[in-house]
Amino acid sequence: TAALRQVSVLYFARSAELAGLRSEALWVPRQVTARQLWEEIVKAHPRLAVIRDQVVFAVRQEYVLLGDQLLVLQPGDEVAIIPPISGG
Amino acid sequence: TAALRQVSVLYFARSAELAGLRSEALWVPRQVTARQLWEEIVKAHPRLAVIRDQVVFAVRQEYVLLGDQLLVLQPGDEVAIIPPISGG
Amino acid sequence: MGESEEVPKDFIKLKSEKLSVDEVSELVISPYCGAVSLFIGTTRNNFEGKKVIHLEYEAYTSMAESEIKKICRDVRQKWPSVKHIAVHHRLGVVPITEASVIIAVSSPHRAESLEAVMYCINTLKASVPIWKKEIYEDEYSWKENKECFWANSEK
Amino acid sequence: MGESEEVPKDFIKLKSEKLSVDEVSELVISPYCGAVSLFIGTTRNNFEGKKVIHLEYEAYTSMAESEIKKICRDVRQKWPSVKHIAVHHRLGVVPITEASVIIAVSSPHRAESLEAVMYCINTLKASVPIWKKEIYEDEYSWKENKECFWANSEK
Repeated sequence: TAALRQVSVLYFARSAELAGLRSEALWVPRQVTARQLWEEIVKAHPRLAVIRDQVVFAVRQEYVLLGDQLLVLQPGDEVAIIPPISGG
Repeated sequence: TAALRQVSVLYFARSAELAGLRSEALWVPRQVTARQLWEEIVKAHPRLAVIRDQVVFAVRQEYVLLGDQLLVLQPGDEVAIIPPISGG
Repeated sequence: MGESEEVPKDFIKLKSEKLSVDEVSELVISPYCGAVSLFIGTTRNNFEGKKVIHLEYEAYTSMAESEIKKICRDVRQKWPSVKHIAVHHRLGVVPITEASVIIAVSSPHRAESLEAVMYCINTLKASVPIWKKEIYEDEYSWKENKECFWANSEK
Repeated sequence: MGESEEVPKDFIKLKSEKLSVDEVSELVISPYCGAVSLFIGTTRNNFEGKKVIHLEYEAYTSMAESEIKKICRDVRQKWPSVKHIAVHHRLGVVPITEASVIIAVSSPHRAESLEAVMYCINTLKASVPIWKKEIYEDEYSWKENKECFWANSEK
């Protein structure tokens, strides 16, 4: 019965194509590892599973790998799905 | 009684200021070392003596140090006095 | 007339309009500097034999701007004499031969601005959340910078 | 659609009119290239605490052009993928903050054009017969590039 927080999930590039949207509000546990958060998001958008090994998060605009570190999320935090970048 | 050739001597930057002109025709030996040629030119323009250690020649637009190598000059050849460069 | 009279500035812009080399270079020119170095990334017409029609860029704009600001901060630590830095990146459709990114750096002497520009473009490719889609005649592909460490290792 | 379809070109110009960054970059942009690197040398307003009013450049024009051509040849040997090279140098009076030289190089990938531009400006300073007079409020001085090996060693 973990406390839930509503966060803003942003999708870009291939992840936006696979999820079929660019942003949404999701209820997620306040304390969650990056890997668990990814699994939550894949539950909502199963097609994202194919890029699992090729994405990182940006949480409050800082990069976070999909590992076991604990994310402490505040209401309204931005969590972005970041496929491999190709700017320049 | 070396054969003489008329060459075109060009002066640039500080050497033009010291010589008081930008170009002239000079009669010089057909075979002459670079150092001897410099002495000939200084005879014509004594104020050039002060930059002796800070110039090179360009003979037919190729750099030549003021050393003992022999220059073989053809009529009309360009000999330029090249003070330290500062382009860019 | 110390160098401090002109405060170093960062000019960062992501925009959908055509980029201007003149505009970006004017931003960084300074009477205290003898050198401006620039890098322009342009759109190539081919990729592995496939004809490229155009590129499309998208960005996580707010984070991209903050990552570019970090790059500027790093540049000023590494090359303290650098004066102004400008980074303009285009978004949306970019036709062939037009610029997708222009980076300009001014410094009193040239080595610093040249090295800083090289650092800026290398680091931008590794860390700024911007994505490029290459549009071919009957397909497209999301590109991945080789500098991006979480890209698929096979690429 | 091989890279050979566009012949590599050198654009060399010495002129008394104001230089244009847009013009020089347009000369080298190529649909076969993803990178253009540029260096702009600008006029500083001070030298060792003395206020600089403006600069005056003169050149041994024909030889300067042939020395710049040699630099272009060297660049193509060192970085065979380089496409176009442009070197514009201004002569006569150059006001503060205006460009005295602009060098631009295009290449398919960026490392080559960045390295080539650095090589071009370093070598130009060492080998191209062009002279700069710095005009102060009540005196002037002929400058000497530190890259010029026959300059006075005390400088």
